[in-house]
Amino acid sequence: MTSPWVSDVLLAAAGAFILYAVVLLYRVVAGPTMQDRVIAVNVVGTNTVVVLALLSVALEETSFLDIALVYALLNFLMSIAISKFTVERGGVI
Amino acid sequence: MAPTPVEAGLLVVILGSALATAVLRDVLGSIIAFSAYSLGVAMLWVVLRAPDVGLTEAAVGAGVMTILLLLTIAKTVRPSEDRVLASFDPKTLVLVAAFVLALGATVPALPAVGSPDAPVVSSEVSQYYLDHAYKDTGVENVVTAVLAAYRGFDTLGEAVVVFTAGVAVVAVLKREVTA
Amino acid sequence: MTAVVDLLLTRYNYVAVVLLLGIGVYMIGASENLVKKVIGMNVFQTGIFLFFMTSAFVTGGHVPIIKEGVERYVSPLPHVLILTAIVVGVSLTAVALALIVRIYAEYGTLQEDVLREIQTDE
Amino acid sequence: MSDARRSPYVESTIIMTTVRVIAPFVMTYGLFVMFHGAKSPGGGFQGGAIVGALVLMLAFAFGADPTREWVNQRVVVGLLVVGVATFVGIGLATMALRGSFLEYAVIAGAKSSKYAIELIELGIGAIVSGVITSLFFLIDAGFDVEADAADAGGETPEETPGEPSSGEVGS
Repeated sequence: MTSPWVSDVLLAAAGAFILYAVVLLYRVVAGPTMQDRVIAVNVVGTNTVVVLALLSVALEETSFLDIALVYALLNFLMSIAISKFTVERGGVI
Repeated sequence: MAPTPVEAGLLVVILGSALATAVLRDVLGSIIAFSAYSLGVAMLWVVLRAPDVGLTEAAVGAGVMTILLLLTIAKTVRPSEDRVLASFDPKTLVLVAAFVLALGATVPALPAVGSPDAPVVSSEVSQYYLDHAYKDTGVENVVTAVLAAYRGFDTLGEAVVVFTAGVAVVAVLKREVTA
Repeated sequence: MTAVVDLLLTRYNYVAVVLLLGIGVYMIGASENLVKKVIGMNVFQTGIFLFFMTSAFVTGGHVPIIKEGVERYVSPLPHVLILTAIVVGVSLTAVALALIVRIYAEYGTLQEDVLREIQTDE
Repeated sequence: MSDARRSPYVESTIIMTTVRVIAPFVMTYGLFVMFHGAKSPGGGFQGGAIVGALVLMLAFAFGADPTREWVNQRVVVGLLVVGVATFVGIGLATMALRGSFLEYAVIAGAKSSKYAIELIELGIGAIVSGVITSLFFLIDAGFDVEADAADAGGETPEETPGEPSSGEVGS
């Protein structure tokens, strides 16, 4: 059982990470090269895993961890796909 | 009920990345912004207590969708990268503004977010599923129970739709026999 | 003015739905590239998903997995509908992308205006 | 990004090793999600999408063509057939037991409906993963006008997207 105090702190941490994601969106829009954008999105993805884990504890729903696990396993796929595409465009995959 | 900071932040992430998707001129940039959008949406599903939908969005958004889009632009060309942002289309914008205003006019009529008196939440149907699912099917996850048992026939039809999509792609990309 | 603030404070998700639908429509209408139109279609779709999921949400509700000692759950029915809709959406996108690949193979372009010119020439 | 800096792409050892390590876990997790639809979030759609993403991941690391040879087209079509057959089979079986379509309660045995539901979820998982895999391979094979012209008048082409299209990896 998470005490309300701990839960509030965790929610605040989740909020801070989401704020960080908002800041990263600037890099997604501005980012001079595609690589900047890819890395920004990859950071948002890692952020997502953390936020989901924090929410899982704060809201006391262990089932949310399953989703965090999916992102942890699959998130790199997206970034690598786009990175490969920028290395040799058209010739990926 | 005012939005919690987490909800408000997530909505900002989602709307911001959706806007980024729209304004980036390069298709690849648009796809990257779309994957950020998908990440935000998955977090929002979790906040709205829908882990099943979040799981689907996670698997689909992180892997399948981005790669299908990338494959398509790998097969086709991309516009040159002379400008970062897409040109503005004032005519469409006027149309969209009218559309948004028309839809926005309906928003005050909707129930407040999270209100227990909202029609969907307080409806008999929802309550019936929640009360009877475990007794009827022995499955704790009500979403699964509704999906496979109460609305099993719908799900069969839905599987048919997915299958049809596969057939349609075969039909579109098939080499035709012209002889 | 207070009405707008009140709307943002109580129906924030629905406001986001309307904006997302607007962005989706704008992308479908204004983008020159067909792939971007498909992405716009997906944004539009997600807006509708958000509408359904918000309608299912109730403050203090728990995940619809039956547990001892939990009184209030969110409504499971919209979750089911959207779950299937997401998968159907992926299939739909795949068909659209296949059509795009085919169009490119036939006409050599994905720009809407060029395609229109080619079609009037024929 | 400029064309001058483009060099022939070689398979990355890092990606191949990572995928080789991660793939079994993703597969296990996908099956876990499919089997555990009853107690935790999950089910056929989610598990199927994860397994489908696994195939995409493999195609990424090792190139699409080797993966296409490895994941046999017959296996994918077989998955689809097995999935649909499971679903319809259970529905018809309940009808044969004088229930209505998909009325699990008529199946004898404790918790029969739970197991029937999980079996159906597996069927859905097979359909979804099969469709996602085949969509990927089909779009990847693309549509080649020249090859189409060359094939014209030839024998009926096999409906496998097996032909390598231009611009594949390995050049």
